[in-house]
Amino acid sequence: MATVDLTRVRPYGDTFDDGVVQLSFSLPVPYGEEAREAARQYVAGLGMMEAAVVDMKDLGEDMTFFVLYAKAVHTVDFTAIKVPKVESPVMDFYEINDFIREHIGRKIIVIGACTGTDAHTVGIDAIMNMKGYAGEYGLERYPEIDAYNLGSQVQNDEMVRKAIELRADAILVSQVVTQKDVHIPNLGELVDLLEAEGLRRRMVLICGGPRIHHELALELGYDAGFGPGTLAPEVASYVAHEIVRRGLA
Amino acid sequence: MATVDLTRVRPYGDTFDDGVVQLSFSLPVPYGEEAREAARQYVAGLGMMEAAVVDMKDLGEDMTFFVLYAKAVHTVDFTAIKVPKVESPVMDFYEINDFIREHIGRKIIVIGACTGTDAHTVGIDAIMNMKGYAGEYGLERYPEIDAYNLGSQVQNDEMVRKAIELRADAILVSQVVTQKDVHIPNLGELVDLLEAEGLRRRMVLICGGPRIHHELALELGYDAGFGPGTLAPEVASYVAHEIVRRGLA
Amino acid sequence: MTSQLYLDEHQIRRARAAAAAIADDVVTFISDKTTIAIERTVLRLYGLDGVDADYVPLPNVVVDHVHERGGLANGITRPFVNGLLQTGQSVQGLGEAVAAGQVDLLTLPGIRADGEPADDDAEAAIQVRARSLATAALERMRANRRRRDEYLTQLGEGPQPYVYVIVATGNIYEDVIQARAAARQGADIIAVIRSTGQSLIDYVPFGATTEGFGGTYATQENFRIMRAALDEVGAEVGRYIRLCNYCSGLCMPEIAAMGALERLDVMLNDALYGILFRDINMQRTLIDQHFSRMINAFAGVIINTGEDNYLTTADAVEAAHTVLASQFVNEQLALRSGLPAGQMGLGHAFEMNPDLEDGFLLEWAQALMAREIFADAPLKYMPPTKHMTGNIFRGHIQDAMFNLIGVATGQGIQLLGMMTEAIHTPLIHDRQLAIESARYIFHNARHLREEIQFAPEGRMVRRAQEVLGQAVELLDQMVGKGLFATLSEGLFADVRRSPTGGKGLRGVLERGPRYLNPVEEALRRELAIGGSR
Amino acid sequence: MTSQLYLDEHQIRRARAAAAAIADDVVTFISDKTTIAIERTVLRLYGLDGVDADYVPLPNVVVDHVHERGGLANGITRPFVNGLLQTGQSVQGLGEAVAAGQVDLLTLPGIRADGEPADDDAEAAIQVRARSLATAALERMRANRRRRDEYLTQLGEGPQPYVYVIVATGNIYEDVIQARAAARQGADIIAVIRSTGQSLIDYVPFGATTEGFGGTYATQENFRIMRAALDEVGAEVGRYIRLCNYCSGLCMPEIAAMGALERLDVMLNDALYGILFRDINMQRTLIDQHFSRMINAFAGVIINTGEDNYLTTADAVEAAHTVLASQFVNEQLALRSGLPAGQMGLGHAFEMNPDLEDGFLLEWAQALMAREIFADAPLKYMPPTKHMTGNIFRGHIQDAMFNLIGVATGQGIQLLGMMTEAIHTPLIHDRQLAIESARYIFHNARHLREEIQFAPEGRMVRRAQEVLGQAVELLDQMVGKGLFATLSEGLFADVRRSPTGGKGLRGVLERGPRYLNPVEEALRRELAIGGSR
Ligand code: B12
Ligand code: B12
Ligand SMILES: Cc1ncc(COP(=O)(O)O)c(C=O)c1O
Ligand SMILES: Cc1ncc(COP(=O)(O)O)c(C=O)c1O
Repeated sequence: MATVDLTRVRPYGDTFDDGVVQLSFSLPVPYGEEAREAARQYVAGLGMMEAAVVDMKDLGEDMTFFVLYAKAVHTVDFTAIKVPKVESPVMDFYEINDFIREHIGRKIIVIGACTGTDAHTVGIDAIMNMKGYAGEYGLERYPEIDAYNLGSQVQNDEMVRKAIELRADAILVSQVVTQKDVHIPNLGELVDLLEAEGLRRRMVLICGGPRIHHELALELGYDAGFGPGTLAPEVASYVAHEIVRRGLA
Repeated sequence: MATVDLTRVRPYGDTFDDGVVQLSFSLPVPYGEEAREAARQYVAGLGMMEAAVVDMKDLGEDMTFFVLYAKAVHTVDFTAIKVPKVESPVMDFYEINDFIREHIGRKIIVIGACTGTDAHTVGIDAIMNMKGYAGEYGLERYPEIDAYNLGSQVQNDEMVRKAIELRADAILVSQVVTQKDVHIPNLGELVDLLEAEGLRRRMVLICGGPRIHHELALELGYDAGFGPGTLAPEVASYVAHEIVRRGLA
Repeated sequence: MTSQLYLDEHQIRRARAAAAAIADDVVTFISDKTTIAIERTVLRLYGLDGVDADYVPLPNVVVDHVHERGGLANGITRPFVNGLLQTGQSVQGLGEAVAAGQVDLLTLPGIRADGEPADDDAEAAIQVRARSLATAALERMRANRRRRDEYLTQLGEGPQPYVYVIVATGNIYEDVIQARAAARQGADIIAVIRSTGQSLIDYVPFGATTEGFGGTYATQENFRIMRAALDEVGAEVGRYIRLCNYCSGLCMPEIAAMGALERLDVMLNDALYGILFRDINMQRTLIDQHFSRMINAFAGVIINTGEDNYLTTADAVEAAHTVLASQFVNEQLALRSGLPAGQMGLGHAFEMNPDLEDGFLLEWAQALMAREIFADAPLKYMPPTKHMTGNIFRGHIQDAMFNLIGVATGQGIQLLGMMTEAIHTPLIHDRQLAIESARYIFHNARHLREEIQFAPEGRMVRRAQEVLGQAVELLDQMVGKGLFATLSEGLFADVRRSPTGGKGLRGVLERGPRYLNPVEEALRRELAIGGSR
Repeated sequence: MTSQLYLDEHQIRRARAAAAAIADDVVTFISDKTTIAIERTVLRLYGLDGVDADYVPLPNVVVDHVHERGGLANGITRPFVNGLLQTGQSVQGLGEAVAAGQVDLLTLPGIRADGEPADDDAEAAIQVRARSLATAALERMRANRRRRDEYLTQLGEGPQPYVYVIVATGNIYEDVIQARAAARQGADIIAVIRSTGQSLIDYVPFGATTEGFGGTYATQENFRIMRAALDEVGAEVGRYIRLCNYCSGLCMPEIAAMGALERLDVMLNDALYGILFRDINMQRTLIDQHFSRMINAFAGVIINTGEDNYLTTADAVEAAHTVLASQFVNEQLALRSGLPAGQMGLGHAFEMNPDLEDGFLLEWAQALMAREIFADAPLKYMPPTKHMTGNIFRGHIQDAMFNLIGVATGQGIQLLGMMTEAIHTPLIHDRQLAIESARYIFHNARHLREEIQFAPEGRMVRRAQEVLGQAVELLDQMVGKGLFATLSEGLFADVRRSPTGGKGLRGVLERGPRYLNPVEEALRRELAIGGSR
């Protein structure tokens, strides 16, 4: 049996390199044999072989839903993959507070909110609240952090105002609603406002949410991005290290 | 709102032409952020945009399973699709018997089996048994058809022997096990044997099964192929018409 | 039917009594107040619609015109109807004239600048005209109600639990495609979710809209478009398809009125939701709610309350009793708006952590408990959302377990879960798969409820009794504090709100001594509920 | 525990009595017969393995060598052991010598050409050596059994229902990857499905194999490879992982022996399956089964019977009682092979049409009925297969409903359904999703069984009673006819088979007057079952 060649990786079903992929989608065509063939051809057109429609449903309104299996021949070079990651080492609650005392010598000030029209506070609360999340205290519990959770539906100009008022070292922005990419302009606007105020470089700017990842955050002009399952210590560690690294203290 | 252009059809999720496709597959790479990126790149490599891994699971053994959504930009021309179909009109039980009496003038002889090492009789029984399937009698019930169901695991040479012995007008072959394409050589062999005996052109040769379709049957040298959900009248109508059309009576 | 959970009737009565006391307090508080939204609603019911050159809706223009100068305390009716009498214009014409700056309602003869009548004769004429407008408004609503009843007799409807799905493309025309497809697939109720920001804006957008996020704007035109589409497809599939939209937010009564005018059948209507999850001011929205529910009641609309949402921020095991307590309060508040039990779609949800041992038993016990306590209400049962993940395959099963409990406990309205809950608003086939699954399970386990009994000392019975006990305790506490203090202390959904915080307080007014609102009066008469001050 | 379904104890006793009579008839029929497979098995247990130059397994070569010339009626033991004594070769050496044509077992001194002993002295020596070979064989099996017990004490095992999944890639090395992954994901039992044709071939393939269709060949080397892989992963995950393979077919006892030698834990073992679904001759396979089950019994292997398959050709509502009747017969046949209830994985299945109203209730009733009637058996509960379609999403839910009934009725072995059942043998992630789903449901509804009681006059109770009643009737009929006639009449699985039809009859022999089989004798002694003629 072949062992895997990581420079040429392909999906695996039950035999190395079989390329098996499951797909499902709808096409705006009426149900029938022609629809089946259209779906098959569509998947073939995406470079997959032996596309088979295993299920098909009339959705009404001249739409048809398909489930397919096919075999993809394309490969990806796993050895060439580099993923940008938040690099600072993750410390625990006690280490973080010690680190701040030792390297910064004063409390750090963090403000956070769920911004724009987004009202999903559970994520930002998980990071900030006293009570914490999944067994990890939130930032409010850290003696060396002054954490202000501004809640939800906070407009970007209000965020900037609060950052100035509270002399924030770091801003945490949560974005959960991402339909039609509504979060992209909203996240971008905050960067623009901070730059306009000349504040951007004096702060650690972080975003997070279920569809956020570090790479996207960097593209949008943030210092870091955190996705699903983030816990407070990851964020606090990063903020503390970044403040020191950039000499913001 | 755009109305659909059937020459350029693309998947539909909730907005015309959004191209939304759901995929799932495993890659033989260890679980982690690099795996996620590999899956993302893989799907991008298939010509899809905004590929997002929405779930990922460590399968153990350095394998990772992914669920993704992405947006395909490729289109298919629905107006150009032609699907070969069994063209004879489908008659009902009574019409078929009348048709045979009138146009053939003698009983027609049909043999059927599930061949090779395949033991799945339910499909061929559905077509042939007295009792029938989904409310339709099987061929054994037709007064103008002499139907012989040879059962399962029948070898191809045995099929040919029986066809000669019973002077069959039509042979029905069922194939259900298709793993590693085991059905393809088995179906092909029967055609070869019949041709070697000079019988191929004197018979209506039909195959069927859950992964059989008419086009595949034609490719393999059969006269017709029937897929999932076939009912006896479709098959009987086709056989009767074909016998008349080819002057086999 | 006797309780399958051996619930104590006495406890249930005690809970209802406590909730009644809490609701009475609220009603006392709101009875001498009105809001700009209520006044706009009155104008809408008189027939005012449309927007001005800046796209501000005319009801807002007219109410603001009077309110800015302190003339609103006695209601919009007197200045506006006086305007009609004085100018001879139509309702719409007068609104447009005000918007164009051609008419100043507070300087016309017949009225004083503070909105009080100029004299008895003027007042008499105003009252007559106002009452006839109110009567006409009620007649339009009544006609829709009659129309619905006709459809229901003609076409019939699906069995309960009703299959309820949402559409949320942001574009009303896409929504129509999705909704029609869903109806063909077996949906009984289509809810058009609103765009993320809408409940915080203090007006109702106008016209057909195609640009929402996470939902589509609730506008009267959008209501009309969807209603027509569903009537059409309903006739085709031979089943009346109910339409649902959302009242909660700063425009509660206005949207209730639009719903009554466009024959919506179900409306999310819950001040508590707005307070807790949208940070809307509690005074404002409780006042708005009272009036909006009267409209819903009269229009024959089933309301849906939002207790299910509590379990998205609080834990479903620990906070189950807060859901129940809130349902008791919502029930009493609804009764005080004239809403009968048959229109009370009280909300609850299947939101336990799927990793919990015996979680399924607890969910079952809680759902059945709600069913037994609110025996006549078409309970709205919400699917797992919080513990849905990107794992669509497991998610589809969580939804299936929810559907099984739905049918096994005889829920009224089953809001179907989508396997893609954690990813995006539903795609056309997400809904298809959800409906298919629900239908399979409802049919395949149709009479399960009749077959099953529970061990009298078992985990499930104990769970239901415990939740009821805790709810009684909480309600008893609340009687002392009142609802406002309860909300201030974060007892619901782990969220704290203050009586003067949040959005919209500015829109609250003490009613003046000559407050006039013939729509409200007519509704109170029709619904046989006591008058306000 | 008293019956939750109010089943009538008297009816159950009556069914057992009828099944006992049927089984006694079968045992009488088979007790004076042997088969070529049994004789090959004996050679394997003496230690013969390997293949000849044409890849024919040596047990076949040696048995055929004797059989071709009519020397097998008294068993292979005497000629073979005599050969050992005469040539001084090892077991393997002698087999190879026979294959190479260097030794003719029937012309050696000490034996007659018909396989009877040449004289009493020769016979005495043969008996001594044969018995010592048999003792050694049993000792190997016993050692494996001990090993398993040690593992179970050391590592422990998952709770019931055991999570049972199949691997079926056709390639043993791919199977290993899939199996190890499954164990990590939570599987308790791994079954390696056989290649489509295997059960019809009258020998067991040899060596590691990589070319199967719909499954992987059952070979001793493949058993060994998989056993080692599972022991390794079991130690890593801290849970003993059971290995399962298939006996049914023309090599029943041989594969049972291989399983005993390689420490398999579970084996599909059911002559009825072979008869009905593989068209194997009933005489042949019932004789083979009797011996193979003795081996399974001694090896501590849980057998699985195949009644679930009946519902793939017959209807699950109409034919439910045939499953139960067959289970009763299989139980009695198993007892007569010395197999205790704790090793009887009687099969049944969740195969109702998902479109059936209340089908879920009927499935539940039937599964609980089986559980109550065979209270000590680790019942093997099979998932929906027949009504699975290409709709993987709905299929995943059908499997979930099955899992719920599995835990709610305390099944012993839950063969997990795959959402891709109608499409392909399981892919690595199909299994992951199935296991994840089963674990979710088992855990989330762990104690449901203790919470639930059924309406004494309800649909479910009535259904169970009806099925039991019909099974009793069928068994009563069968007592008169006997099992062979029952099978001829198509009463099981809608399939008719004749006693002289099907594959393998040629391999059946009447035992000669001096039939010798010390392995069988030793097993009968150990298992404390009565001797054959
Ligand atoms: C709970 C919930 C609600 C609650 C919110 C209550 C509250 N106070 O938060 C209520 C019921 C009010 C609600 C309402 C709506 N919701 Co909602 N809701 C959800 C739900 C079920 C769970 C979200 C959640 O709490 N997750 C748990 C938390 C812990 O996870 P998280 O947010 O990912 O946070 C973690 C990380 O991402 C990260 N993180 C998050 N933020 C940040 C920030 C920083 C700085 C850092 C470092 C890390 C970080 O750390 C957290 C902990 O690990 C999701 C579906 C789902 N299952 O995901 C839908 C969902 C998010 N909602 C959705 C929608 C559309 C709405 C509405 C807009 C619908 C409507 N039109 O009415 C409304 C309006 C709300 C609004 N304007 O935003 C959609 C969004 C679709 C999309 N992709 O755009 C979802 C996906 C549901 C769906 N499929 O339609 N919702
Ligand atoms: C029932 C069943 C069995 C029964 C068969 C009983 C019997 N006497 O038929 C039993 C339990 C014995 C069995 C055994 C095995 N099975 Co099986 N079985 C199935 C199952 C569950 C249903 C098949 C079925 O009966 N469908 C119902 C009939 C009515 O549908 P149909 O066959 O498609 O027939 C219709 C049409 O296709 C058409 N048609 C069919 N034939 C013909 C012929 C003609 C001429 C025409 C015109 C039309 C026609 O008309 C029919 C009516 O509409 C499928 C899974 C599934 N849900 O599909 C697995 C399945 C087919 N089995 C499978 C396998 C691998 C096996 C085994 C080989 C496993 C093993 N190694 O032990 C064994 C061995 C059997 C063998 N050698 O063939 C695989 C095949 C995988 C693949 N794609 O290759 C499947 C898909 C399961 C799986 N996912 O692993 N099986
Ligand atoms: C009672 C109630 N009202 C309104 C909404 C939606 O409100 P919005 O449009 O403010 O997001 C919900 C959401 O689930 C609700 O439960
Ligand atoms: C009892 C029994 N034996 C054997 C098998 C498989 O047999 P084969 O390898 O002949 O396909 C099955 C299939 O499910 C079975 O139930």
